[in-house]
Amino acid sequence: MSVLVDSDTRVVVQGITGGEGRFHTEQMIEYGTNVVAGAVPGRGGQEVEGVPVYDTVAGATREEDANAAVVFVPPAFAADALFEALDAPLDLVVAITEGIPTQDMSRVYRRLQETDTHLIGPNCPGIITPGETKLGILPGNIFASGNVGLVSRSGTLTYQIVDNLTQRGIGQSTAVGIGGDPIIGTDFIGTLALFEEDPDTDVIVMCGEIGGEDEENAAAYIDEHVETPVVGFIAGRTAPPGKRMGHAGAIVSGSGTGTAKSKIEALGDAGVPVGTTPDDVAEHVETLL
Amino acid sequence: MSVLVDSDTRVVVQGITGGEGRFHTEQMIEYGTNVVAGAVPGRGGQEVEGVPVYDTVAGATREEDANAAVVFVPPAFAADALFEALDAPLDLVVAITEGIPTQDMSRVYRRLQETDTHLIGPNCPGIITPGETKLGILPGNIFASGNVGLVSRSGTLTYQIVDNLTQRGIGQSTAVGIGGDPIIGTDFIGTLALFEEDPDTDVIVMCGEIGGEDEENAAAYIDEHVETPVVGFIAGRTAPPGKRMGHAGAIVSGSGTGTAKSKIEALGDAGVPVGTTPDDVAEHVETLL
Amino acid sequence: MKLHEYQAKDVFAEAGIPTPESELARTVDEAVEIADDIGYPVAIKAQVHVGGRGKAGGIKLVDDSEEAREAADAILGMDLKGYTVKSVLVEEAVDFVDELYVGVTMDRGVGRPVAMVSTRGGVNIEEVADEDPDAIAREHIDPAFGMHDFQARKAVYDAGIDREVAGDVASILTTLYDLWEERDGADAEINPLMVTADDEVVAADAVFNIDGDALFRQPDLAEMEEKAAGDELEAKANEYGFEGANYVRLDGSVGIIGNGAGLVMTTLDLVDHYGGSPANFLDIGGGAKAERVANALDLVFSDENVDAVVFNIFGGITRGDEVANGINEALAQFDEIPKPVIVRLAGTNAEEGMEILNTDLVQVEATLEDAVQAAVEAATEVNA
Amino acid sequence: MKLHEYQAKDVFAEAGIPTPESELARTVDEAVEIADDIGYPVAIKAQVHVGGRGKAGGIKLVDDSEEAREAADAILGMDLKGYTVKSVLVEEAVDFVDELYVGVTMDRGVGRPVAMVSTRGGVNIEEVADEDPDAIAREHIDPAFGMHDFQARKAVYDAGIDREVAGDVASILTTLYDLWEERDGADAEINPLMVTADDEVVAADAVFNIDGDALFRQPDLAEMEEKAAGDELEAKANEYGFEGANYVRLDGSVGIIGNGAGLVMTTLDLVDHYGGSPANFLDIGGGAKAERVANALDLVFSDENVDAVVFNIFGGITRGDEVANGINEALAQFDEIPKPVIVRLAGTNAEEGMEILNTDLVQVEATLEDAVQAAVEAATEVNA
Repeated sequence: MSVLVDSDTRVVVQGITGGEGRFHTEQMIEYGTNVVAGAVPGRGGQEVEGVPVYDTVAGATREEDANAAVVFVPPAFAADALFEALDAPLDLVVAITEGIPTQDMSRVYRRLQETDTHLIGPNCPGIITPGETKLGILPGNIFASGNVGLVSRSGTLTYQIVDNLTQRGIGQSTAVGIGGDPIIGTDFIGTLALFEEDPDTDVIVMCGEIGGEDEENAAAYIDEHVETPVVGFIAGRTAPPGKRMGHAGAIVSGSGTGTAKSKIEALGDAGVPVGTTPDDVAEHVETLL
Repeated sequence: MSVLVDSDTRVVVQGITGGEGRFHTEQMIEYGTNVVAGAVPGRGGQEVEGVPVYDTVAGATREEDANAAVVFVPPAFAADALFEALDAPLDLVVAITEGIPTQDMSRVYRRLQETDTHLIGPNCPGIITPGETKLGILPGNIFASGNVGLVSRSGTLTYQIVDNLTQRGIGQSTAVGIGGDPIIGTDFIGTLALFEEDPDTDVIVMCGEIGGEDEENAAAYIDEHVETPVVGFIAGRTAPPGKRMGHAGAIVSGSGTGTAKSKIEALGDAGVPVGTTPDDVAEHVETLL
Repeated sequence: MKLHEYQAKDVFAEAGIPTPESELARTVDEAVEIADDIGYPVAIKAQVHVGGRGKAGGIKLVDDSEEAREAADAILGMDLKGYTVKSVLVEEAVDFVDELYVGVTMDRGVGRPVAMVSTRGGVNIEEVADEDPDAIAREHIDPAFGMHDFQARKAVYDAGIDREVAGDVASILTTLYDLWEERDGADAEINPLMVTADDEVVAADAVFNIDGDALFRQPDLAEMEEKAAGDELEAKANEYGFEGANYVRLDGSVGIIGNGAGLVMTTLDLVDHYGGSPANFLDIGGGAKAERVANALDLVFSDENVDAVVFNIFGGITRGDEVANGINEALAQFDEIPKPVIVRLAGTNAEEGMEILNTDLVQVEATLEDAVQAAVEAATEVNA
Repeated sequence: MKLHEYQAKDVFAEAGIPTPESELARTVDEAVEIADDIGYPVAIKAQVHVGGRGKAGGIKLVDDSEEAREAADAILGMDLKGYTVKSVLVEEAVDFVDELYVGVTMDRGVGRPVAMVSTRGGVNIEEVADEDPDAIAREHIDPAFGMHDFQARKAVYDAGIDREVAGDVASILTTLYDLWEERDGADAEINPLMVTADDEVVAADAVFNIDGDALFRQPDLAEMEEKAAGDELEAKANEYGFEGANYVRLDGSVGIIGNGAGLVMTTLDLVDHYGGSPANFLDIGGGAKAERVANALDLVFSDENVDAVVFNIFGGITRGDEVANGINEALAQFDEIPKPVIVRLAGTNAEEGMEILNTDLVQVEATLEDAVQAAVEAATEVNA
């Protein structure tokens, strides 16, 4: 089993005719993802990698029964594409796009609250159920099928940790990159809840970073609601206050909130061991399986 | 018993310092309504008819435990006053104001859907539970306590029919003027549902008029969900198509929808007798009690 | 409140919607001069607030100056469904291959705006809606967010608009919606939106009706309102502030004045019920003061079809004493009361009102039914 | 992206928020001339993007031309927390009786904007928020509707603003919110909002930070961006398109380049973990091509503190072959490689990348841990 996606997931790629959209559509199909349609205004009737393109997401869902979208639309048009996906409606929307204006995401998030759709991202690598399907840009070859659920705010750091797991022969049920932006769809708590419900996820790896209070909130949630063992990792232990590091959300504020220390302590208080290096995380997981 | 309001209802009057607000506050208090506060920006700390005025509705609910509002705010500021009342939050908001721009009401209605508040109006006479309380501008002296629930799109027509009932010795549980605007809060169906649940409402009078399809929809609802006997009345039998009569909603469109005939037939099909005159309505009710 | 075609086109064009070259003319000479300037063929179009102008002879296509003169001469001053044509729009004739429809209105059933697109432009869209509802793509708009760009595209592609012009039509629909929202539109329509052989789209007609309740914040549009549309009584009604829907003239003999639309409609229905025929609908509204009452009475007296007047007031906001004073005041101006007036007062301050009323001048009845019957009888007597 | 105080005040004033009379000066003479024109007392305020200017000596109140000259001379060219002051705002000194705070920002915790009002203006508002959170009235805004007027009033009355100025403060807050929304603000603040003895309110300071991701639709604000804030390396980073947060200089000796913020932060943490000290954070982002990689390497080489460089790429969007080509290109420019470079490639096209890499010029490691340890060792050797 897995969470959110499996081999039945029927994917429409928004922005399939762009460079990234085209490349990763090819990669997804190669991995086994069931990409049933593309959606690009004005490009209806074309084909990309053998996939039929529609002018609207509604057309793609109507004609091809798509139930999930991956969004590669450029930042200026991404919010509109997300509203379109939420309107379709779809069960799952994965927004890869980086650099969506924060106020646009605030409005998308507002609409999201009124739907039953899961939004992953934006500014995220996507979601993968190894051996079944991947929606996004994650490099499929590093993943292996197994029983560890992984949730991460970071993209490439996810790959790093997965790589450490796989190298030790530990496979993954589903890995979810929730994205590093200040406003995202499904967060740590939402993903933890899904893994907790999944009978085939035996250990959860939660990979956070400095900035905000999501990790602290997730720790409290774990303490109350999660039976499945969780192993944590927090990036940015050495980040100085006041300097934003890459992600718009990754900043230790002047008043001292959002530090790695606070997050690691919160996780510790919730009984979550926190690895000091990615491989240390994998080692912790190994002992729990 | 009654619906929505009774002697425990604690009322804040928005726009209490205006002419209408002041006059009807006096009238409401005289009737026995528990007017606990007024709300007018910049007038906090004043008193009107012995009622303390607050700058914000939030202040009035916090300090005086108000759970319902009556809104006499002029059209240009009415939508903002309604958003404020919905935000407070309150259980019931009665909007008397006439002439609120339709697009403003569309936005208020949008917000209303996300709340648990009942909005009565706008452009309505209000709501009364005879002998207990009235919120609005209805002339209290024509009402009598009893077991007939009344719901009406019209103001003065409501008074007329109530007068015919009272003259025949038939009292009312609660009378609700839902308002004649194109976009209103609680509609026929919402009010019928409340009366159906009320053990002390034995007969319902539903008073409609030309325009829109609310009466037809209500007829279908009655057919499916309402056990309590209903007597109907429809104003505008003689109205020619294409001429709007007073209420923004009261128009028989060129394509023939919204006619009195269609409404009377729909009610008839749902087993609802429709009176030809207000007194005929009262006579029908008399036979049902 | 309705804008004329030329006014709506000005507003649309300013917002970037393509419109044909055109200019307003109030005289035949002006019309010919403008037509000559634009170059033939041109359309000469009556500017009146009535539907179906074309069928009624209010639009003519002309090929030279002589035809232009004839057409302008025929249309200017003509009577179109009771309205005198005072101006014509002289407009470049568009050579089209397709006629589309785009519109925005409020769907009161769901309390939300709806944007509409159809390939069936150039005909009465209400008929299309009745006969073939699927021919119109409808997209409901969340009024909190406004129209998303994708919704314009969705409506356009769902309607089956040709790919070549889909982008332009979507962009016009977006502009139309934004205008509708910013300018407090009630209905905004382009019908037809013409498509030319080289895939250009042009708004060949334009409808823009504004929410009368929102004119306070649209002062420039309010100024465009053309009151006194032709009928002398309607002009008088406007002057007295019985705007549009509050005074509606009908063709019977019993003048009807009341407070509240539902009650006045019911009074009309009762006049009919008792064998009479209503001369008008006149709602003096809530909280009317004496002067307004007097004005109402003067307005109804001015209608030569009226043989008797019934006054039906049930006071909530409106107070019986104010009404009674108004009636007394209005009637005091006459040496002899021109037409019998039957009054029925109930509700707030009704008793005080009854006492104030001068029963030498009016007949007072206690119930609605009695009042209406008395008025019908009085009118019948006059006609007997 | 941060606006300077004078830029923010221009934007605020244009929207109707009252600001004191002021003008920007880039020389001492200009400053004195402006001060003379305005009339004394005036404030001379350094225009640099650092907090706590006042405490650091960047703001001086002066009473005559001589003092103005002294102050301008002292401030212009001074170093404020690493930034050189290039201009000063010369501003009418406001005679105030009260200092308030109003601000708008995004509350990422709830994904909604929040408007804030406090009577505790004129001090560091973050300290107020920590010590006495109830002293700040907060009103969350529904981004679909924008701020309702009642919310501005509610925030103002909840904060306990005096009745005499409550209306004006609410109206300023509304304007500030609308600006924040229309201009894609990240943070908008007026601190202090001064209240004068005759109940006028004036924005005595102004902060307006813009969402960098939204600059594409705010071209006039984007033009106000002052790049190359002083540090030569940051200037170079900007020039190479490693905007703001993608390059952060630190004070260690191990240069760090990677793709993805989390991975780069982790690399920093590992450098520290293995006893080294990071010289910088440099995220080349997703899908970087060869040129960008070469630029990154050049940038880190330019930092004289750097003794060794670790390159850590885990490809998703980024392809290992592109990175390898970039590294080869960058190193090909040197006769001798200035500083040891340790490379670790994984993920998309990592094998192709490994094959492309010129191992004469770089040291290749298979795991992150090995790469970081090698870099720490290399840096230590240089320093040994």
